[in-house]
Amino acid sequence: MPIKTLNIFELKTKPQHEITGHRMQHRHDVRNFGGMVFIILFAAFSVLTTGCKFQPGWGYNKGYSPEQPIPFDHSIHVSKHNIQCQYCHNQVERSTHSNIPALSTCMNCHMQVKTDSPHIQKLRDAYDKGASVEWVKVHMLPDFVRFNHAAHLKKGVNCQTCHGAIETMSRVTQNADLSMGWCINCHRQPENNAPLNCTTCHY
Amino acid sequence: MARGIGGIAAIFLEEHAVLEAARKTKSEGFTKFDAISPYPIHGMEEACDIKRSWIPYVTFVTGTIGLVSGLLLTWWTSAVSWPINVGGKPFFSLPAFIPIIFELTILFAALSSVGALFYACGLPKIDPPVIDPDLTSHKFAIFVPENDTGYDVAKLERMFKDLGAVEVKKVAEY
Amino acid sequence: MSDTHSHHDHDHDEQELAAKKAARPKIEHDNKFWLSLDQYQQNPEFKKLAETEFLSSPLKEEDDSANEGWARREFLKLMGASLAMATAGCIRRPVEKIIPYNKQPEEVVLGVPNFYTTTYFDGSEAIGVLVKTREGRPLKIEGNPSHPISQGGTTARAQASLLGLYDPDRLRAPKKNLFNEKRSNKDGIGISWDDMDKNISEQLKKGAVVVLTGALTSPATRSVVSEFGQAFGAEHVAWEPFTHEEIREGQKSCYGDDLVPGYRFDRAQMIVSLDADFLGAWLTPATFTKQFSKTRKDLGKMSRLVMFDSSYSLTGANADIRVRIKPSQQLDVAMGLAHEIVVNKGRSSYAGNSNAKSVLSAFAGTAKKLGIEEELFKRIADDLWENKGQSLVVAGGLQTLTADAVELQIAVNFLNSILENDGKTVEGRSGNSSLKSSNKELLALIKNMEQGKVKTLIIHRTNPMYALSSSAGFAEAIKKVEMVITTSERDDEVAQAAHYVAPDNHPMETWSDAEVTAGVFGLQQPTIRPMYDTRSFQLSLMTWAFLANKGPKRLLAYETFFDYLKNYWKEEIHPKQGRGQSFDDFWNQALQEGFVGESVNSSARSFRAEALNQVKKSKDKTGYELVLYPTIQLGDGSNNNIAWLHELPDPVTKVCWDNYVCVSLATSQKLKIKNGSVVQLTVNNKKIDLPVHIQPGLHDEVLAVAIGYGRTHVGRVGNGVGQNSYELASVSNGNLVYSGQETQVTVLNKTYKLAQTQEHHSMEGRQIVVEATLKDYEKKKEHIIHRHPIWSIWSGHAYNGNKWAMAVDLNSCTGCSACVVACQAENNIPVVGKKYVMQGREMHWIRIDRYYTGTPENPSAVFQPLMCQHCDNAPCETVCPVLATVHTDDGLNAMVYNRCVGTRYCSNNCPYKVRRFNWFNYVKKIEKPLHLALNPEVTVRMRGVMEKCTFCVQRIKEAKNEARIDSRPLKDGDIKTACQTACPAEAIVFGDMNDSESRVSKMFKHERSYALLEEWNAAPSVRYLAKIRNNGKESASSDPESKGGHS
Amino acid sequence: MIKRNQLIIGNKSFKDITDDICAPVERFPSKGWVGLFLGAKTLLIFYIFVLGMVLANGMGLLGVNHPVAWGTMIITFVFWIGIGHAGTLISAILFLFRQKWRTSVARTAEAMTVFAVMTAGLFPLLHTGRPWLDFWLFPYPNQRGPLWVNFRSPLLWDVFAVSTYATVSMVFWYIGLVPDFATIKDRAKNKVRRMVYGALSLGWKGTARNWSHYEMLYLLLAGLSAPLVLSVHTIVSFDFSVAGLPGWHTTIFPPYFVAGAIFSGFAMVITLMTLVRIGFPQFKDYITIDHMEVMNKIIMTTGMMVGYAYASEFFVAWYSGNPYERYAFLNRAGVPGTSGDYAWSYWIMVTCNVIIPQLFWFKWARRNIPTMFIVSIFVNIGMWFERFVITVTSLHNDFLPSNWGNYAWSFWDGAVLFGSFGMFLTLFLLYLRLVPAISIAEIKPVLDVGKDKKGGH
Repeated sequence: MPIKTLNIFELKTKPQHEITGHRMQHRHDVRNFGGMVFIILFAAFSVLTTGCKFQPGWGYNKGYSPEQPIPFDHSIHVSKHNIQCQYCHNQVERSTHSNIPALSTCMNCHMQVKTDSPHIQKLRDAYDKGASVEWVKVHMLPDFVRFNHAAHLKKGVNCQTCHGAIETMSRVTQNADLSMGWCINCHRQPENNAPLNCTTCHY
Repeated sequence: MARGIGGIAAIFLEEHAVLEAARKTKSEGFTKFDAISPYPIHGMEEACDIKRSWIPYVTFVTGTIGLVSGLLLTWWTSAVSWPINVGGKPFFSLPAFIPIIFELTILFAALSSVGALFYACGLPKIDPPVIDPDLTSHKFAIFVPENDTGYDVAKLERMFKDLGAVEVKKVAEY
Repeated sequence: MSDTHSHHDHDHDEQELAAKKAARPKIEHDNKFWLSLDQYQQNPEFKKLAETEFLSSPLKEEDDSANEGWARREFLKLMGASLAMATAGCIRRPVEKIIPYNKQPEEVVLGVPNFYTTTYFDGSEAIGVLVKTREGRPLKIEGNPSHPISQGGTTARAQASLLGLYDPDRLRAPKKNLFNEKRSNKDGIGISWDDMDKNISEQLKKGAVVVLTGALTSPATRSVVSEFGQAFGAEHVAWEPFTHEEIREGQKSCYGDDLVPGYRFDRAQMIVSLDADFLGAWLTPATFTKQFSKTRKDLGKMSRLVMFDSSYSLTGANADIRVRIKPSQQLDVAMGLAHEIVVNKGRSSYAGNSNAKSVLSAFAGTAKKLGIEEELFKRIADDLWENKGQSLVVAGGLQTLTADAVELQIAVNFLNSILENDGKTVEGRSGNSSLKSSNKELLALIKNMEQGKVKTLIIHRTNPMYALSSSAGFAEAIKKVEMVITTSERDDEVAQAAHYVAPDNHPMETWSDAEVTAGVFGLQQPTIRPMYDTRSFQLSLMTWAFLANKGPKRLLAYETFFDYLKNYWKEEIHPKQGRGQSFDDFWNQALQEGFVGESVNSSARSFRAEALNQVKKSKDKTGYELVLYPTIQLGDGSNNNIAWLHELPDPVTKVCWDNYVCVSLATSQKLKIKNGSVVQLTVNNKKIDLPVHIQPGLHDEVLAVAIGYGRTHVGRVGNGVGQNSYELASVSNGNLVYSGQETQVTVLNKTYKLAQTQEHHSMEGRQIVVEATLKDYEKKKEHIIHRHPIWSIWSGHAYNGNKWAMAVDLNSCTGCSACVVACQAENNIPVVGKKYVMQGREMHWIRIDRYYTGTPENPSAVFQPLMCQHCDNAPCETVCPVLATVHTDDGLNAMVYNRCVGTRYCSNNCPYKVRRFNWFNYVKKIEKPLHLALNPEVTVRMRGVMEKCTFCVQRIKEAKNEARIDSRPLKDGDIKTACQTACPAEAIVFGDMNDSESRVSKMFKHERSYALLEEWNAAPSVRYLAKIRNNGKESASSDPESKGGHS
Repeated sequence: MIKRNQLIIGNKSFKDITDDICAPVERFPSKGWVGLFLGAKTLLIFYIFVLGMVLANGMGLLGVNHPVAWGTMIITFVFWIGIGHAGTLISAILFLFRQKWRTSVARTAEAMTVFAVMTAGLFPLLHTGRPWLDFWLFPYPNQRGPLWVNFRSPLLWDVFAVSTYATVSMVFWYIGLVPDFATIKDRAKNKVRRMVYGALSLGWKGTARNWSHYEMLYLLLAGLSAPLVLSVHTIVSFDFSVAGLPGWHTTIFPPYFVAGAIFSGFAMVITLMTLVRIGFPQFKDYITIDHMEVMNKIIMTTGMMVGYAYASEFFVAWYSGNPYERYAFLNRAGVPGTSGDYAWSYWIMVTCNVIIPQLFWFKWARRNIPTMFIVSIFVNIGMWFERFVITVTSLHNDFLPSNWGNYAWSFWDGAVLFGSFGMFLTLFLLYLRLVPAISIAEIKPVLDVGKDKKGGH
């Protein structure tokens, strides 16, 4: 079981700067050394708490946007050509996982479309060789968290809620921090009447 | 309290002598003087006319703060922020929270009282001036700062000698 | 940064893979036919997985020990999603690659399991099962509810057979053994299939070929073997430890048909079993349990089971009346009963038959002689007669293989005939004629081998080198055979003596069929591509015939056994069973349902009176008698390398990881021995040292030892566990004798600790298992249970929506332990091994508590499956400091592994002690490819976290989501927990308590239902239904009123 | 206050007192001290190794199992926490009762408290399955929702109680030390010591104003510590009594545990004091036989309280009519018809805690150093076994007989237990060397030296 190290980060990284900062101001002031200690402790605590309250980014991969072997552009496919998400991610309504389309799916169009582009040729070669493309995974939940795509879609949650304005992204970027707090905030809303059980995601 | 004030100090060897001296000094109308001893001397407060310490008020207030914050912490986290059904118990199971509340009360009270002492005695000080190293072991002293009303070295020296001071010395700063 | 990292690691992986590829031999699988697998071959990431996961030898674990922990964890989740791990380095941002299919296989939806019907055959019983697979990986075996015979029942061994598929000790390629001329020493080398086939086909041309197999229940395989026989004039000998030959011979001499009849316990109101452990390990336990439990549900017409027991068998434990005997008394009992009915009471058509009378007269006054309560004996006889036509007398199994085993069968048949049961509860026609293995034929074969009459011996799915007593001389004889070929899937005892090992596929990797009973045929279809370079036994025979170019056309015509099988069904099965369907429909339906046909009805057969004359009164024996019995865990010991089965405690003795000699209390006192003191048994000069287990309720002159242990070449799990007690069997006049042999005991000055999961056997007068006799129950009704007034100062939380609950009918539960293994398989429960079981660290989420009631001389046993009770006022939750175990709004006691810090306070505060703690990082010990058996739907727990039964929450979620996706309401029975599906007795029912119509809420309202430790007001969501014993007595051996279970 | 012998014998002047008490700090350590220290340090290093092994391999190394999921670590935790209590009792409660005799032993008793609590505090942290996640026991805002902690769990009460207790008793102890540090600073010949103790003394001057605040604070801390010390062991007892287990689930635990704690604590004080008297003969004048006798009286009294608790447990078990409860206690005593596997530990407990202390009815025993030393050792052993009995025998045979099993005691259990003494002794010996073992400022007023007849009472 991987230990979620994020909280350790909370403890380690941030407060350091704050503390040193304070020390600079107070070094020569011998009179209220005690006060200094108090201030430092207080600073450390407040940073520790407010830190993770108001900076949910820590240790998460919000904004992660790796380069892909083939620069697949959602904006072109979705916004320009109005291809439904489910055309490629065709199992998302049946499975907990949203599948990355098989090469055959891409080739359905790209047999004819834009065949001259080097990227498409790369794709075609892989397809003919019976090989595949190694996409870099962008949205990654911690282990022991189970997210069911089908269930959420059925409930009427649309892709953008979690993936952001994916239809405008020319390179996929992680939109939310996917932290537990982030999930819970949505599940908490009474209008969603979503379950808040631990077993909803952890089992 | 005052820092870097000069003045005159008389050293005594006996507890009752220094008590005497203190009383006398007070009756002479001095107000800013102070007595130094290796241990708390019974009756010295009246002798120097020191008011009862105000630390207990701090203790009480911070203790109350501790109590309330303990109550709020347990109540808010278990009944408001994220109420969870634990063992079929009520979300706000007060009896179970009492130990937490109690401990926080004590913790707040104790630590802040200590903080108060630090403030009251201006602790910590790095390397404070020392009149006589034996004052923390077996000698006693009365120190009168020079800015005290009716401060007169000769007069005081005479008075302390009469009171049986083994030594009377001028102190550059204390 | 991390990216470059990943690339680096990634390349590294690539190299590894390349290396592995190179190292990997070329495979020709006979799997062209399986569409999806066929497509798997084209899709790269599956190949990749196949190479990384399937072929990594456990011996070179260190290859990727660096990212072991990660690799495996990721694997569970990601392979599920068909994502291949590229790297697992830094925790903060593990860069993972997603490698989609090249062409999407249409029946694969990522993360959604497929179920395939198939058949599991253990040598005696063919069970119709469903195999759950995900992305081509079998994960779980379930009973096939629509199957006409096993009707969804499974056994512990069937459940565990999954692990056999992933057994790291399986042979991965064919093998050749080079012997010195005296065959005393050998040297194994690898060999290619081609070379081996060439040599073998050459050798076969010399003739004098014998094919020695286990019982072949597969018609197609039988036909392959017989056609192969035609090709090379090969003789076919079938043998395995459980031959059931005595039954067939008995049937032959009484009715003239050579088969194992079909027993119909579901039609029997009065059952008398003479050492036939039909609920445990005899013949077809899953089916029998199913049938038997049907007669126990309706207390209005509840059957009565009388067991004359010489070991303490599972059937004995479930008997309403259990009489302890020793093997030499079995015949006396059977004939005694007959005497009682025919002579004393002058009943049945034989009352006037002087011949019968004279034979029976020898058995007058049996009860007195055997020290059985005469009243009781008479009553049993009367009950049999009063229920004639719906009573049933059975005998069989190793326990009855005494010198006069066949006489016993004749006596039993006689009883069934005079009681007019034949054709009703004993069905001659619908028996299983395919269980044809024979001791006699084997012993004859051994003679031939000794005389060098056998040039080539092909051995398949049988292991005389282990399971046959050395006194039969097989080990010597085999050295006289020019060439020995075995198809063992592992380097086992037989493989040690064979020139060629042509490893067979695992049953889950290969096609076959099965004749379940007369007229019912099952199909066995592969659920995974063969993992290694193995080949099915049938294809081997076909290949060798093909190369030698001998034999009938049909044998040579086909490239794969699948083609042969399909054709065979077209020619042989379809005409009989087709019912005018086109063959393709017929075939598809057979695949769909997993079986075709239905069992034929039988009518009464005429009993050949002269058979009775064979029955002679043998002189009474004194002194200790040996009883050899199979356990429900290991059976004949063929699947001895499966850790789940070793860790599974014996339902009666509660001992695991060993076999031992059971002695009665009195005997132990007489010999001054304690549990664990080692004794030496001597049976005609064969000696064997065994630890002692004191077993209440054993006959004082019985020494009972389990077979199936003490293997030397089965694999790292099974090797050297226990002693091989097959050795104690002996040959007498051309047959094998197992039980009833005279035995000397010498107490050795040694002790040996046995791992026992339950060391205290009395209920201490507490109301734990409520037990009442039928009479008692009819009088008192709900008052057999002592109820406690319960009140609480606080109303508790409301459960709107679902409220999951489970009801367990103790009256149906036989303690067969299938649920325990099923749970282990479903929930990735680790095996800890003997050492830690002894320290009380076994991990089973569901355990079966066994308590004795009554006198220690002859106690009766009760079973109680105990899993997490999911209490509404769960004591464990209150004390967890980090909210790692809390209650969900559908009434589950959630256990959140990744929040748990492991204070173990919850376990202390659990009155049922059903929580299990990971004392070490057990999952790290899982050896590839065993990790493929891990269920991706269930989190794998690391060291330091608590775990427990979750009511199979993953199944709840799955069912809920399915319902949601089809936008239909969840209905009762949609959710079945693993233990529930495995249970052949349908004792476990799971469902929604808020739905007043659900089965579970009905059972909750039943007057027999009670909560365990009710007065403690943990308000469990599990309720038990009291056990009822139909022993005709007034008060049960344990009466709730008499035990101070109140407070 | 009843007429008693002088608290400090060999009528000393203030100077003598200062010299005597500061001596160990200023002089070069004696051979005996060095020897003891090396021994303790070795044991400590072994302890660290043992804990490392347990941390690396998992709790499985110890004998904890199913059903006995708590073992040596929890037992020893309660043991040490108990030890701690005497310190606070002496320094706080006896202070409130104006028991002057406390002054000579208070400092060391408090030191014992601090170190015992440190030693104890380690166990609950390390006995978890995943100690690196222990910080989850603190309610701090987080990114999980935020997900808080379960304030209903006695273990969480423990976290608060023990940490508060540790903090407060440490502060209390330190505040007491401040004037003495000043003394040492002023006496210091070499610069380093002057600086170090100067820093420690926080620049204490000892003016009358400071003293008045100081005394007030001391009184307040004493007042706060008194209920605190009672609450701590009460809460520790809740770890057991809040659970539903027969043998755990009983209302008498809080007073019973507190009495036991004081009992064991005083025993440990006696053990240590006898050693201190041997190690530093000059202290014999301050820690007199009279002091020892008083404490022995307390030991006997509390010992009988504990005995009473043992007895009443049986009565309650019988009176409740609860079969589980009854069985649990009969089983402890090993009455025939029960498994009685741990009867031996029960009878060790009774012998050491109830019978042996009865010796102190005799004055000679109360005033004889070797005797009281041996008795105190027995009491220490007995009190460890008391916790063993409570923890293990209650768990090993509980509700369902099918669960019954025994503790799988292993080498590591012993190692952890004895190693913890290494930690404690190392700290204690360092303390004797670096800190005035008797409160200089507190003991002087106790003398009548230099007081005129009016002054003092």
